[in-house]
Amino acid sequence: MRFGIVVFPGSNCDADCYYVIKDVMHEEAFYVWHKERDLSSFDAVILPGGFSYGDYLRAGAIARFSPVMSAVKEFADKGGLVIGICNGFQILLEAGLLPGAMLRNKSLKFICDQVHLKVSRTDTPFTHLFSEGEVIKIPIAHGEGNYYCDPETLESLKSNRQIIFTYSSPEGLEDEEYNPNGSIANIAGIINKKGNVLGMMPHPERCSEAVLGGTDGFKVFASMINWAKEASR
Amino acid sequence: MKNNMSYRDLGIGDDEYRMILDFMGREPNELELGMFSVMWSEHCGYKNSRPLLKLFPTKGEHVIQGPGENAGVIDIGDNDALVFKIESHNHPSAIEPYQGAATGVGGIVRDIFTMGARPVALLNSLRFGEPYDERVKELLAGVVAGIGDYGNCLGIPTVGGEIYFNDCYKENPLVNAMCIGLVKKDEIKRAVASRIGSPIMLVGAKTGRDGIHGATFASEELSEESTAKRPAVQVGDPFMEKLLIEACLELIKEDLIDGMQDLGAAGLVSSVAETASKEGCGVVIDVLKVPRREEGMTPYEVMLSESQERMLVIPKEGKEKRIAEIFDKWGLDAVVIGQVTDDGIFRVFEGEKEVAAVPVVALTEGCPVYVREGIKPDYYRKVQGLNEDELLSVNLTEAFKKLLASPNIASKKWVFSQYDYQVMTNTVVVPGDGDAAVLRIKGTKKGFAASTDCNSRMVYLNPYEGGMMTVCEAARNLACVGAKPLALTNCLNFGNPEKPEIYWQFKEAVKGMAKAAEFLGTPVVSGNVSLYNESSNGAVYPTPVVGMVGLLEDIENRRDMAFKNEGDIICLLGRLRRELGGSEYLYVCHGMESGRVPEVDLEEEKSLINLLLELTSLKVLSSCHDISEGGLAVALAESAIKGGIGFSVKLESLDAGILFSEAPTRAVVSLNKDNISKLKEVSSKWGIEVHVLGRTGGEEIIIAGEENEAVSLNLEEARQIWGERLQCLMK
Amino acid sequence: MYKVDVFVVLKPGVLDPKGEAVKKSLNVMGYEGVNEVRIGKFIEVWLDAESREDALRQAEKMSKELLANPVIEDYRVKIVEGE
Amino acid sequence: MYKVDVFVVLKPGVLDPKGEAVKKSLNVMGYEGVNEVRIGKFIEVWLDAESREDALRQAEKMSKELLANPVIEDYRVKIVEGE
Ligand SMILES: Nc1ncnc2c1ncn2[C@@H]1O[C@H](COP(=O)(O)OP(=O)(O)O)[C@@H](O)[C@H]1O
Ligand SMILES: [Mg+2]
Repeated sequence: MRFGIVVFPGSNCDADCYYVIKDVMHEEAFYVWHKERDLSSFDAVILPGGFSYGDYLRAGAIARFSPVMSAVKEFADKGGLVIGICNGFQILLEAGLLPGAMLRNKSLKFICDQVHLKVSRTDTPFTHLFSEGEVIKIPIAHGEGNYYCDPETLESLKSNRQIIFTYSSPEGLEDEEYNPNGSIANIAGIINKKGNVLGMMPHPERCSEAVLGGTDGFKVFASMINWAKEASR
Repeated sequence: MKNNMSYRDLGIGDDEYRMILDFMGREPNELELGMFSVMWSEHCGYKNSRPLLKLFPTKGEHVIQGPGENAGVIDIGDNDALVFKIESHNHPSAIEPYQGAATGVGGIVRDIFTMGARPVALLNSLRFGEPYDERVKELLAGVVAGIGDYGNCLGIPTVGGEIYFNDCYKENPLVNAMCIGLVKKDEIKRAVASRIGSPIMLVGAKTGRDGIHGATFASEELSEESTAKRPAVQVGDPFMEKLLIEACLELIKEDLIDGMQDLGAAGLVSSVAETASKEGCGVVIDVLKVPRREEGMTPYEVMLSESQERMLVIPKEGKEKRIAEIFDKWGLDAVVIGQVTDDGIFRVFEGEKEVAAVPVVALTEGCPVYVREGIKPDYYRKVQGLNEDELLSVNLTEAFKKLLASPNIASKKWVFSQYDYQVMTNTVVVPGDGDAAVLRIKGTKKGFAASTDCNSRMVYLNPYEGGMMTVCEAARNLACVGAKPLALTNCLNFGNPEKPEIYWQFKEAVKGMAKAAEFLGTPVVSGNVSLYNESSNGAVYPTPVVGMVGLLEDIENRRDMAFKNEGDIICLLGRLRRELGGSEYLYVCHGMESGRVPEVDLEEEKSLINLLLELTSLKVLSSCHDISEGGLAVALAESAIKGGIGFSVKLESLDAGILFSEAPTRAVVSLNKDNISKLKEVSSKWGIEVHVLGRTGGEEIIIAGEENEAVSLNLEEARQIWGERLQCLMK
Repeated sequence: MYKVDVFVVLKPGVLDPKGEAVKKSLNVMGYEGVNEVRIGKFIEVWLDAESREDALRQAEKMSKELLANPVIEDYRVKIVEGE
Repeated sequence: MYKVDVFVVLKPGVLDPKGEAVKKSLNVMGYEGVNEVRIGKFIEVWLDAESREDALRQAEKMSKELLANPVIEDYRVKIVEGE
């Protein structure tokens, strides 16, 4: 399976994603410079974490004007799999591929830590190897991960089952106490209506190998690969 | 005469001015004088410290590059090398904590990729006043956010460091940043080997009036006067730095350049002089070619500006075009600002007009060196006189709780959770989990570990012993996580060396460090000196921070400090010691910072390290944690809290000394009972005592004596006291 | 050349944790009368344009496209001539 | 209750990386006439005060003490009554 990993000036998890796809998942990985306009040769596209354009002004605000973003839209419209991780999620929001916006963390501080997530849907290309309601442990590292949307949008996210990951206790309790950044409804990751574009703040690429202290992230990539293989069969 | 007035304002002494006249053969103009003033400042010229730095051992089987370059380099096998250095940004951080600390990180990162290495880890070493004062908290919050934001944006994990609080740092905090880079041995860039006629390119940020005379400023005591003449504060642009890293590393991969030089203190003057001095060349620069951010800048301002995120690049013959393409790809402007010449003169032009001409050697090697006399300070004798037997007795459980709550001991999670310590997916022992950070090296079985250390109270009480202790602690920390200590970098933070008492501290500490580094086989490969750390309250404690780097042949053998299993045996490796001199206990429970510093036995330290390394390959230990601040009791508690497992141990007697002594060369380990005979066997081979103390398990922390007395505390309560203290203070 | 000031503020109803924190600090510092603080951006743009109207039109457009995020922010544009 | 607007801007000569990045991006987006962008803060403060003068005096003081960082920033205070 061919993964395109978009590199914006200031991306800094591009190499981590590349490593996971190539050396951990043993699939094909390619860097895609942000000036590219064609993504048609890929089966999936990753918008990696980092600080595109320094996250100056607002996280993801400037990156969304990169030429590659029209290609990402087109790719997504045709049903291609797109995953935005951390800064990638922020870019997807700014670009309007996913609804809502990111505010500064409620603590006003950058947070690097391990959190627990509840996987609330397992019929998506990104989560179908998880079990329903499974709680996973995963690292976060962000300063602007406080997800916000207006009440109507939240309603529609809920009714369309677009909320995929929520911050929770190790037992799966979605309580404010386990919300690291103030996100509305403990939202950590959402999907588009069509189900092929996922944005998530936590970093699955940082917990895909035992040596890093956890492997729950592995299943996100494995789900994508598995789904694509099924689809092409 | 005009110059006569100004040279003193620039910090140049009368004798120094006479030397300048000799070099020049005439009166220097203002720009020339400015060039001397920054190059001959302590910060650039090391005029008070050079003779002492010569005491350091700098060679060893792993050393590829010792001091004298932008950073040191060590060989870790398989064509891999580690590049590292530590640097201070104390004075800028005192003025503007966020930007001061951020630009400190920016500066040390440039020193690393200038050598051709990819920066892969950041550490730091911080000192503040006690965090009960609003201004101190502001400084602390600003510095931590500045370090975090800058490193996070670059995508370089900040994996370790240390932070201490003592009121001697209240007005003059210390902010030292360390960076480690990874490079293929055959891609290391050394001295800028300049070809005559080679163009000199400047790339990165535009030049503004920031930080003019920063180097001179860093070489003076902080006073109201110095605050008034402080330079425009430099603002960091981590995004620009990230682009520079990627672009410069691409130049190296394609082998397009002879060399690179970062612009740091003293800006263009220093980096251009360094570029030329390596080969005895000269250089011409046209200030009009330097892209500027502000209008009406004079040659003086352009040459001395300390605007951040700039690099000089010396292209290989005929590669200019390709270099320009790569910079263009990254959205960076690179311009040719001058050329290497053969006359040994540093010439500055403003268009057609020559505005300065100074012999390069005068600026570099010409810098005067001062060998000063030290005097043993009065306090030294006084503090040795403490009689520990005369201390009022305290409730040991209460003392234990107080220690866990001391900001110097309590968890530093409030700090490191603001640092992205996992980006690059190499960090396998994360901050707080082990005595040192451990990172894997992808594509190999290997890993490296790093730690920064300095117990400045000990150094204050006895600079020589304290200096040795600092090096030993760093080495021991590495051995605790399973890494073989290889080499060190250091940042010597002291007061005004012109004061004989300070010079004595400086000299004694360096001697102690040199002795230990030599003995342990961990040479000094790089470093930095920060003097004049004084305020109206006097000098800071002598704080010679050591950053040490070690190697793990097999990353699977790494260890952390957390107890792993219920029912493991807990042992002390090393002697049961009772000396309380310089301990946090004396400070927290008796308000004293005094006493005789516990002696370091270098032979024993080396044996302990070797023992820990042998135990690593034998995989007999479940956890390992060295004894430092807070002594045995705190070491045990930390392992328990980290592992979420209580313990019960029994000591031959229960007293403050045995619980809280910070005597070095000791570690607390836990292991399966089946491994105990192996442990004893190997320990006896290395001549290190093993004391079986008790077992892990349960929800309580229990330290019992022979009689019925015991120190006991619920594990969850201990976790709360220790874990939440700093967070509460910083709310 | 024209100078345009762009004010970007959080929409009413969008929580402003930074403003909230500043308010609390001010209260603690003795400014007890402070009831609310909201923190937005003040963006100064210097641009060449054909006319005052053109400058304003451009500023409006760039605010909508880039300077403000319509999901969370409102903006206001004000021309400051003669700079 | 009074409303005071506080404008906090970087001192002239102090680097503004954010403004610089926004400027470049605007140029690339087609706003070629944009010569410079500087990004500051726009802080709205609602406070009870005895009088207009008192409100202004308080706002000045809190700007100096907290809202602006005097080492790198300048500020300006403007009262907006009747809110
Ligand atoms: N305390 C020290 N121990 C060892 N080497 C040192 C020490 N202080 C400075 N050096 C070395 O002196 C040289 C000059 O240092 P510095 O001026 O800080 O370099 P740069 O200009 O690259 O930042 C470097 O090679 C540095 O490693
Ligand atoms: Mg350098």
